[in-house]
Amino acid sequence: MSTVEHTDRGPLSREEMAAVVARDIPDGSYVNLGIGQPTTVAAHLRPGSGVVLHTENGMLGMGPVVTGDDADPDLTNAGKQPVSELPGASYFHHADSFAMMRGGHLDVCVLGAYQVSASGDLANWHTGAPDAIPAVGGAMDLATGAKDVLVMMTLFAKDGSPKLVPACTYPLTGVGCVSRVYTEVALFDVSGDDVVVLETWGESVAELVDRLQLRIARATRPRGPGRLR
Amino acid sequence: MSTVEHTDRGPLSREEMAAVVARDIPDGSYVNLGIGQPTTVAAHLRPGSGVVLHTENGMLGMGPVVTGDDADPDLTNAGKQPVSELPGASYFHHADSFAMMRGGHLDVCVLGAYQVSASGDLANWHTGAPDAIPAVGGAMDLATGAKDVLVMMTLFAKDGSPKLVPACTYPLTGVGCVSRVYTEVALFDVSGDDVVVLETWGESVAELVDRLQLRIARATRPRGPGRLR
Amino acid sequence: MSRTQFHTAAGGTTAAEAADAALSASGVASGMTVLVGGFGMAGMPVALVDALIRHGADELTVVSNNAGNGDTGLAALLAAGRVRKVICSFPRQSDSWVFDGLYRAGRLELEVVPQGTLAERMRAAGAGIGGFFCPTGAGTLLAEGKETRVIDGREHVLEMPLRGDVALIGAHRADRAGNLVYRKTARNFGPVMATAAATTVVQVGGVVEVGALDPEAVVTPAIYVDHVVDLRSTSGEEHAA
Amino acid sequence: MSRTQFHTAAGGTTAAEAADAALSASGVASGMTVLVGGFGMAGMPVALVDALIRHGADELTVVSNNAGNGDTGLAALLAAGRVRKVICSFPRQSDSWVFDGLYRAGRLELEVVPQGTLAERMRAAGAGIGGFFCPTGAGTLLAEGKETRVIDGREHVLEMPLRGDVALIGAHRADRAGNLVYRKTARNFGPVMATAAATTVVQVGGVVEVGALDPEAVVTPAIYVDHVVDLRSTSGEEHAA
Repeated sequence: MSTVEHTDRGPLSREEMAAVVARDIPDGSYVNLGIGQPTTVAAHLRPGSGVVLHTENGMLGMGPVVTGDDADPDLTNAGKQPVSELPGASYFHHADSFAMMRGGHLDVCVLGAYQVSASGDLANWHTGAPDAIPAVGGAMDLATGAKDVLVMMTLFAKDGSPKLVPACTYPLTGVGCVSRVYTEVALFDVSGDDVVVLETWGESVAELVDRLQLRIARATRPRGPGRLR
Repeated sequence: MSTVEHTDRGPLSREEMAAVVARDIPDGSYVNLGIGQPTTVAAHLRPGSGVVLHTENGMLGMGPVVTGDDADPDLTNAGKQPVSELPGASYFHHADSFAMMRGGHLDVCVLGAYQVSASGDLANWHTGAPDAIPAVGGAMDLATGAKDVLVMMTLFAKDGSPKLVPACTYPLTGVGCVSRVYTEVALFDVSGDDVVVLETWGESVAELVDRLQLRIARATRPRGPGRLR
Repeated sequence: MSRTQFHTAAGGTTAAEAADAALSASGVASGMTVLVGGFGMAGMPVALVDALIRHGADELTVVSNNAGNGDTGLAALLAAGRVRKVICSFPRQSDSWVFDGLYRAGRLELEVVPQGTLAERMRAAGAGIGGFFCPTGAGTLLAEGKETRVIDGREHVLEMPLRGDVALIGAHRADRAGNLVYRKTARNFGPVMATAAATTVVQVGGVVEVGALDPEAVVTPAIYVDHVVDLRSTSGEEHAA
Repeated sequence: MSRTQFHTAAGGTTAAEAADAALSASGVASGMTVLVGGFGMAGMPVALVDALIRHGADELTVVSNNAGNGDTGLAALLAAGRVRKVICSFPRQSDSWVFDGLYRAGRLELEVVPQGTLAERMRAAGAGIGGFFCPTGAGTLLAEGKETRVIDGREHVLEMPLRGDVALIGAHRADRAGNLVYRKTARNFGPVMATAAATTVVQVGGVVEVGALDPEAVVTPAIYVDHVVDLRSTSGEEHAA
């Protein structure tokens, strides 16, 4: 079996999750990192990987978040934090930036989620609560446009219910758009007909299946670092 | 009556036609001059008029045609002749250039024509002959996009038939898109319900109506230089 | 016809007075749709929004990526009761209390549009495109009531152009011909909004002579620029633009 | 993933060999759709078209503004019998005798598209737009057989995206990251075609170091650029690009 079960340790920390996502991003990819936890992936990209970061507010070649005197109010990421510019960067306006995204030119985007379904549906923009103010930002465009959409989330909600579900109960961001789901206890591929578990941390596949109440297949071929397909 | 009849002289020469078109273009207009005779209008624009020339192959602020050592193969007009760049020019790609046109941002374009109908239909791209190779270029985009489409043409074809007609017999370039028709013997406004003759050269309105076999109204208000509406 | 007019904070005129003059000349009026540039504070035309508040036009539809932060700018416009409807991608922010309160009180209409669709709908308006099929939002709440079509096996949503009567945007520099350049990610919605509005008003951090901008590097050609407010102070220092 | 590869005419490699290497690496093959940049000779990727002829791929669909001039470039590709169909706005020119002859002999399929629609259809392909309504061509022969719709009182034609398998374009300079700038009106179709093709090959008059291009002035970001052929000769002189 090619599914890797790390049962000799506990679940991943948030930083470890970011490192696992970074590990899987192919060298030379053009990548958009969503607001929040996905942003932490940047720090784990291997120097020399040639990964180029896109920010939907109009830039390729985005560098790390900066603070203090280096902060430039005209140079921010999608979370409106000041960032830096790397050599080889370019700027473009919002329509061009989202054309780049929607046109399928980005290799990878990493997003957070409330729920992901077994068929790769994503729910990450709206709780559906009656008093919630809906705010979508670029989430639907990112979910629709990138060649591979990677989700980073805890596998269980605060109430203990799974967030990888047969069908999303929250309003959708995109249909069948997610490739992989990175959680603290397991890494899933949801791009095919079956949910395939590629790796677990702190528990076995058997234990996981019990907790998830979801049909899950084991991987039939190994997928090493830097390979999403 | 506000129609001006210049019966004390002959029809306009080609240069005089260009001068009349130039006379009518409002100061500060953004203008596209079509390939061929319309190009001659440029030389008659009043210095200081502030008219800015657009060429659909990606430039605002186009200067005159240049020859010899000044010719730059990377800087041409839509007719592929070398041109110059004026101060304040800008370059953009083809999609942006035609967005500018289609979006209604150009004030005026001047085009040649095979035929114009009484309701402002334009035919200028295709003779419809069975062995003709169709070639439309930017004609349909220009006809559709500019706020005012001015046509420059002889009023009669070589066989003596009028080119301002009740309905075009040649394949159309655009429907109801022409504002004015400048010919060697008369200037017509075709933007409204009636064909209105604004000015004649070398014959009277009465003589013209006889030759055209078309319902033509006289102008009821004066329209001076630099006014198209 | 669209020859750019310049409104300069110099010779006894303050920047605010220059902005007021531009807003007045723009013809902005109650009931209009106003496109407001910026992504967060980057590219936000603060001086022009302040002038819009002083102008007094109300019953406005405001199109902007966000719906105001803190108590200034767009938030102040909302607080002053001038806005009937907000069209944006992301109203909910940590400091969007003005919007949140008005929305929850039912005093503001909200149309949430995915950020890329928002940009593309304005691009369509500027480019004379009557509508476009777009996969973004297909199968979601935001496609409800919209025409859809499966193209190449994928569901698309028909999105319509989004036009403004007036656009208020920020840019880095204008030249005397009216051409604009932007600075870094402050470019964002400015170039698209400039094409999508009948009248475009721009605040810039300085105006340079014709010829000082590289024609290859002009981002917004002068044809899209109606009014330029030069925020450079008489002392030669610049305000942020 | 798309990291730009460079093919340089230097160290014993001729420009033609560099172009051949790029065409080979592009994966161009018989039956494909090839987008060819240029408006007349401005921006025409002559070295790449010559390499395409040497490559030998046939049954091609060629998308370009014109259909070849004289006996070189696109005209030579047509004369060599490699093209099944031409999609262009303006095939008929004073020196388009190769096209004219093949077309009249029924040996070439022709799709005439208004120039702006041609550009916008490729822009749609690159931007992930599934189709768009456009007023250009409404009520004319070129709208026959196409879906139409009246929007805001005006008839529009539904136009579909136009994708390429490979784009061959000319630019002025690339940097080592793969970003492109163009020169004057030689920009024309290049930036749009680069977005519309699965693989984009560019000939440039020189490659500069990363950092030598102003990030504000980059016209085609490296994400759209797969192969760069540097035509600068070993002597340091440049060929036209």
